[in-house]
Amino acid sequence: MVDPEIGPAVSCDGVVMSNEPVSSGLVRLDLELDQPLSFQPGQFAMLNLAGADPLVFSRPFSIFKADGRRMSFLYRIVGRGTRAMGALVPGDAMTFLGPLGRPFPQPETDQPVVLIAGGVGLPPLAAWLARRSDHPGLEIQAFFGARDGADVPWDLLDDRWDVSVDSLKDVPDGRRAWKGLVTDLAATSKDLQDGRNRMVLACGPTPLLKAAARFAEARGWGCWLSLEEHMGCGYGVCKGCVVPVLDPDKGPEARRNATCCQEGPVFNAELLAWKRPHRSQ
Amino acid sequence: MVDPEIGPAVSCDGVVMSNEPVSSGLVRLDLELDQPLSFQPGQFAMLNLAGADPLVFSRPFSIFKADGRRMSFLYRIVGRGTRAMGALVPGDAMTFLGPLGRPFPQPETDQPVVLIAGGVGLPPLAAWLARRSDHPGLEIQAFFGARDGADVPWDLLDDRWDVSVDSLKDVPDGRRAWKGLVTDLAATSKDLQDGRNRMVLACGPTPLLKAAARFAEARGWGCWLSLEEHMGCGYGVCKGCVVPVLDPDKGPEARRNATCCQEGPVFNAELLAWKRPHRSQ
Amino acid sequence: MSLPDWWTIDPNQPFTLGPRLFPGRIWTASGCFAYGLTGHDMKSANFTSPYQGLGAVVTKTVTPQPRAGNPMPRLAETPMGAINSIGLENVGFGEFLAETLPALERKGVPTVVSLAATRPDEFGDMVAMLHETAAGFTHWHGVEINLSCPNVAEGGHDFGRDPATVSACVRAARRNLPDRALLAKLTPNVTDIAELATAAAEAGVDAVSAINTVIGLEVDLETGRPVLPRRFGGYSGPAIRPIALAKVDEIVTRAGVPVVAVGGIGDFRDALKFFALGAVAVQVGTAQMRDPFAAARISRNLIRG
Amino acid sequence: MSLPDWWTIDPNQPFTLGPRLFPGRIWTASGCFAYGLTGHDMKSANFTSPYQGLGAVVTKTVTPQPRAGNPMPRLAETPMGAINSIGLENVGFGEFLAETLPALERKGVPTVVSLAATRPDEFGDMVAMLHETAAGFTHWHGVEINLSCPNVAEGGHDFGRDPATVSACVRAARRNLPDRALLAKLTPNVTDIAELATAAAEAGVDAVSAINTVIGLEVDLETGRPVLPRRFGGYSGPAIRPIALAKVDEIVTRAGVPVVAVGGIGDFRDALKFFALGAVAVQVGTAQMRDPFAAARISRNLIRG
Ligand SMILES: Cc1cc2nc3c(=O)[nH]c(=O)nc-3n(C[C@H](O)[C@H](O)[C@H](O)COP(=O)(O)OP(=O)(O)OC[C@H]3O[C@@H](n4cnc5c(N)ncnc54)[C@H](O)[C@@H]3O)c2cc1C
Ligand SMILES: Cc1cc2nc3c(=O)[nH]c(=O)nc-3n(C[C@H](O)[C@H](O)[C@H](O)COP(=O)(O)OP(=O)(O)OC[C@H]3O[C@@H](n4cnc5c(N)ncnc54)[C@H](O)[C@@H]3O)c2cc1C
Ligand SMILES: Cc1cc2nc3c(=O)[nH]c(=O)nc-3n(C[C@H](O)[C@H](O)[C@H](O)COP(=O)(O)O)c2cc1C
Ligand SMILES: Cc1cc2nc3c(=O)[nH]c(=O)nc-3n(C[C@H](O)[C@H](O)[C@H](O)COP(=O)(O)O)c2cc1C
Ligand code: FES
Ligand code: FES
Repeated sequence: MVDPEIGPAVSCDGVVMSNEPVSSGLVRLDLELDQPLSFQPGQFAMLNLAGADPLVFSRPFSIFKADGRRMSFLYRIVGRGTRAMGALVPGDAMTFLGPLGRPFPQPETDQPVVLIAGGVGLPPLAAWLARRSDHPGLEIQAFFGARDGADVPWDLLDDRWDVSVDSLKDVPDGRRAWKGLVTDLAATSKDLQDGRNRMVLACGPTPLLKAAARFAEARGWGCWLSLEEHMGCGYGVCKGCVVPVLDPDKGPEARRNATCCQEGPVFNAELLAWKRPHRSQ
Repeated sequence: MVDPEIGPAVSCDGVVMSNEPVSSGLVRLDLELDQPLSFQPGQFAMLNLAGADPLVFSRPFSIFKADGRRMSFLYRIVGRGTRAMGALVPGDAMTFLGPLGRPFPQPETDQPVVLIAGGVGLPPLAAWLARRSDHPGLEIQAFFGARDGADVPWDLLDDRWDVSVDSLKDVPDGRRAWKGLVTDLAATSKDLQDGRNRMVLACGPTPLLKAAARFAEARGWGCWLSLEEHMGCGYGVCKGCVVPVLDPDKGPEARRNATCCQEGPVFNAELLAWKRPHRSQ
Repeated sequence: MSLPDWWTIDPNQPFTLGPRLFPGRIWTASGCFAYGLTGHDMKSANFTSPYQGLGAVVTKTVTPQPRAGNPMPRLAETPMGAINSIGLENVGFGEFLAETLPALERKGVPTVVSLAATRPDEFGDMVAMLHETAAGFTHWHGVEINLSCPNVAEGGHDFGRDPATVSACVRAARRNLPDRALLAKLTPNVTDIAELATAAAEAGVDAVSAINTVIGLEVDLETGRPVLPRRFGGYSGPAIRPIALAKVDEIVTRAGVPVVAVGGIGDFRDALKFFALGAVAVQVGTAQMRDPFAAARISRNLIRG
Repeated sequence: MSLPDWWTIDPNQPFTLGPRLFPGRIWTASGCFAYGLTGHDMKSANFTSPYQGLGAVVTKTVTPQPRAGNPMPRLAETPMGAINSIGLENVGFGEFLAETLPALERKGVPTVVSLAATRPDEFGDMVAMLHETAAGFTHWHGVEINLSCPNVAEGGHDFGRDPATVSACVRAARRNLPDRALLAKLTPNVTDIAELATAAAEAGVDAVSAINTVIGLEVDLETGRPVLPRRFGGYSGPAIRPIALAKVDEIVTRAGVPVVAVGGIGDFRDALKFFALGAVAVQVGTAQMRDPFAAARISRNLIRG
């Protein structure tokens, strides 16, 4: 796998073009930025309300799509900031800083890839998948987990995605969903039993990431995870988002703090010091 | 003159029914309260944004009209709070506390009355005038001052109002405006030269109030003024809105603090200790 | 709107503070609800009155002599706070004792009398007169001595910052107040508020109230001058809540005296944060100015139902 | 967007602070713009870079040894402020001197180095090494000694609260810093900040920076526990601006030492309020975290014409 080139982040303004639910739990926000921007799947942007009283901290959101000046996000309303975002209407202004962070790697060979996304972990992996459509030879299995059928943005998922749900409620006619954890769906998938060495890319809540890492490790597969850490700045200046990682240069037991916003949010699962928690000084 | 009965103030919620400009500088806000309320002209309400982060202090606005649960205000956008109000759309929620304060008095005899309103001083006097329409014997002269022709809410003023403007700009066809201060318009009005003893009621910026008081005093007429003081609570608990008034019971030189929100906003001009400023302790 | 699992208290259950049983844990703060009488003119479809569910009204601070207070403007608003410089305008202890407190008793308002003075013996004298005159009152529950008003010119600035002064004032008041709760209201404008709380505890308070306003200043952009004629004022409201939480935590963990918490409480969630740290009751200040039913609403919302 | 009449300064006009000429009066604050290098990856259509119009970047505070900082979470947001408990995570003075400062010099970033230590002699030693190693640097303008970090466990809490300590640290640094500006960053968490400023002035600083964060606490409603593992953190952002204005005013009027103001500055209006009180320069902290161009924007908006 190779790390894609990442360019500078841009600070600019955006105007809300649309801000509509795509499922019971997900809202799609389309911004028109004041300049065209490209991104690498896995990168995120810091968004904020424009005007006299913005949120003290901007909020990180994975970039779902970009097309010229149009940039799209999928988000879930969870707290004060996303609640305020939910009230935005077309024409409202926002501030944007991005693209930020290191993206998911791109395979250089034809090593097959497994995508595991949970809830709002969908956008970066959907973006990754969309980017591979010009690369038809690559074998990709994509798994998406949601709360129930209503929580799944069916229209945004092409048929390459296998869907799992915590509860089988509200699955629309003509759609298929498996009941259980998305990592269990992947683990039981027949397509992954052929013994080939695969690459796992995952994004979602921490329990999902840990399960995905175990899933990959059990098979000896490489694994990249996009972490969700609380962020202050999103561009590496505050040290508010650190993740303890191994520091192999300094020895097998050595740990250091990596900034999730700059060295991540996508980390090689092998480097994460999850198992033995890092002690602060 | 008699003081009208004033009842208790009510704390309730309101929903914005409309919030539209009625002139270049004035916006009319119509709220539907969750209960019907009546008021006396000159009384005001404390309004605030509903939701998680209201303004720390509610803002005082004179009541312009009330009809069942519908209550109307006219306001000018001047700062943070009124700017936020300007962004409200039908369906938005507000909080309401009112009616508050002492209203303009009502004449008991047929003593003629002069109304002098400037800018956002219009609502209480327009309300007062509307309330007198069932009292046709009373002679009322009404003067309204605005910045220019565009600033005048022509459609809200019946033809009893004489209009003055600082600049003759933008006076619509078929409308009449006099260039100069509204108090000078009153002073030069032929209708007021008949030597009868009149009563002056005024509302507007402080310079207008002072001029109105001088105008009345020069003629030996009684005068009631609605003062605009910055307010914290609007219901008499914070002492943030005090106005020094004479305290004749305690002697000719005695002063005391009156709360503008509770003993006012309408004061008898004779009681105001404007000339010799009150010394704080 | 749901209450967290750890919350098990009924805020309307009477609780003991020193020698008194208070009818509840949600109070209004001094200076933000006048003398506690004005609320009777206020109506709401949701409450019988602003007093519904109130544990106590802490009166506006009363001084030995009447005070006219500071010049206007007395208030400045910031995006999440207020800065006031009222200057302790009040009717004076004489009129308060003769008229206000009896009226509160008649209306059945649970009352804590806030007192300020410049010398310990003045506190002692006022408390003695209260004790004498209001001995039979059933709704008068306590005295809060205000050791912390940053707005008063005559030395008030530094008055309550010295543990020895706190101690002397508390002792003087406690001596004459055998059967009502005695609270000391502490200033946050010190290096170590726990030290003041400890001094107050040792001198015999039943609880400390924390915090009074934080010294703040606002500038008028047009003129480049402070908005308030006295330059500084007392900063209150949501913006100071994290500071109040920190100060309350310091007192609870280091001074071991019951704390009545005040500072930026506007809704039941805010109140819960202070209870979580161990406050025994809370006071609602700036939010009560905005909404006469703020404390009543908090009280109701804290009842498990 | 219009500037008030009393504003006559050009923020991009060089000005003197002690032995140095600074290129401008709008700086970034320590800890909110890392070491001042990250900004080079940021673009905007309106600015050549985040450094446009900046008078100085104050680096993240550097300590004698590297520090891993505090456990996560390190940040809590309140409606108008932030509470941080980063715990002075930094690369350590050795790496800073060998790599970071030379990189800043190469990039031409006007730099003030923020230093923290637990003993006066450590300040003296670090400053001496800076003086030796970076003597020829043209963009290194000064040192800010951080006497006020409320997040550090080992006694840091009380460190800068004592005028004698302030004095000793300033003296130790000043002795070894003949030709760069020396600033002392003061804690607001004291009864009398002007006393600290006076001590710093007498010990030889060229200016004081005020204020560092205010001690604050936020509670997690679900658990009833403080959000930050260390309970307390440093409160910053718009909510503390009235407090910073008050503290700056106290220093300006009572201590007579130049003040570099910091606390809740997010736009040019906020900056003007501090200049109105007499600040010689301002620093942008929390707002710079939200927007890498915040300080550059303020600088531009303060230019007349
Ligand atoms: C790299 C990255 C990409 C993300 N992409 C998406 C996405 O595409 N769609 C989406 O819905 N969400 C995404 N999130 C999570 C999103 O940032 C949070 O849901 C959001 O910040 C919550 O803000 P709030 O004010 O509504 O919540 P509150 O809980 O009120 O926020 C309070 C504070 O906590 C922080 N915070 C709260 N929850 C999270 C969280 N899960 N992760 C990080 N910080 C949090 C907020 O930023 C804020 O500082 C992403 C997070 C990261 C780090
Ligand atoms: C009894 C009374 C009746 C009023 N009736 C009306 C009315 O009908 N229509 C109308 O447009 N305005 C009226 N006003 C003025 C109105 O209250 C202010 O314009 C409004 O508070 C400004 O708020 P802001 O946040 O936009 O301004 P800001 O200047 O940002 O407000 C900051 C603070 O100053 C106070 N303040 C600012 N200007 C005034 C002012 N002129 N009077 C009192 N307080 C002020 C605000 O309440 C707030 O506390 C009335 C004022 C009073 C006292
Ligand atoms: C307008 C106003 C007047 C106040 N007057 C007093 C007072 O007289 N005595 C006192 O002890 N505290 C007084 N306070 C302080 C409050 O009681 C309270 O301690 C402080 O405002 C913090 O709480 P809050 O954020 O809920 O307002 C006053 C506060 C305000 C805003
Ligand atoms: C995340 C964060 C980290 C900080 N780190 C430091 C630091 O290392 N050294 C220091 O002197 N101040 C530090 N500060 C304090 C700021 O420099 C500044 O004094 C304070 O935040 C008030 O300014 P503001 O409101 O503009 O942020 C930090 C502040 C924040 C928010
Ligand atoms: S969020 Fe500030 S360093 Fe990562
Ligand atoms: S505004 Fe509070 S007493 Fe009048």
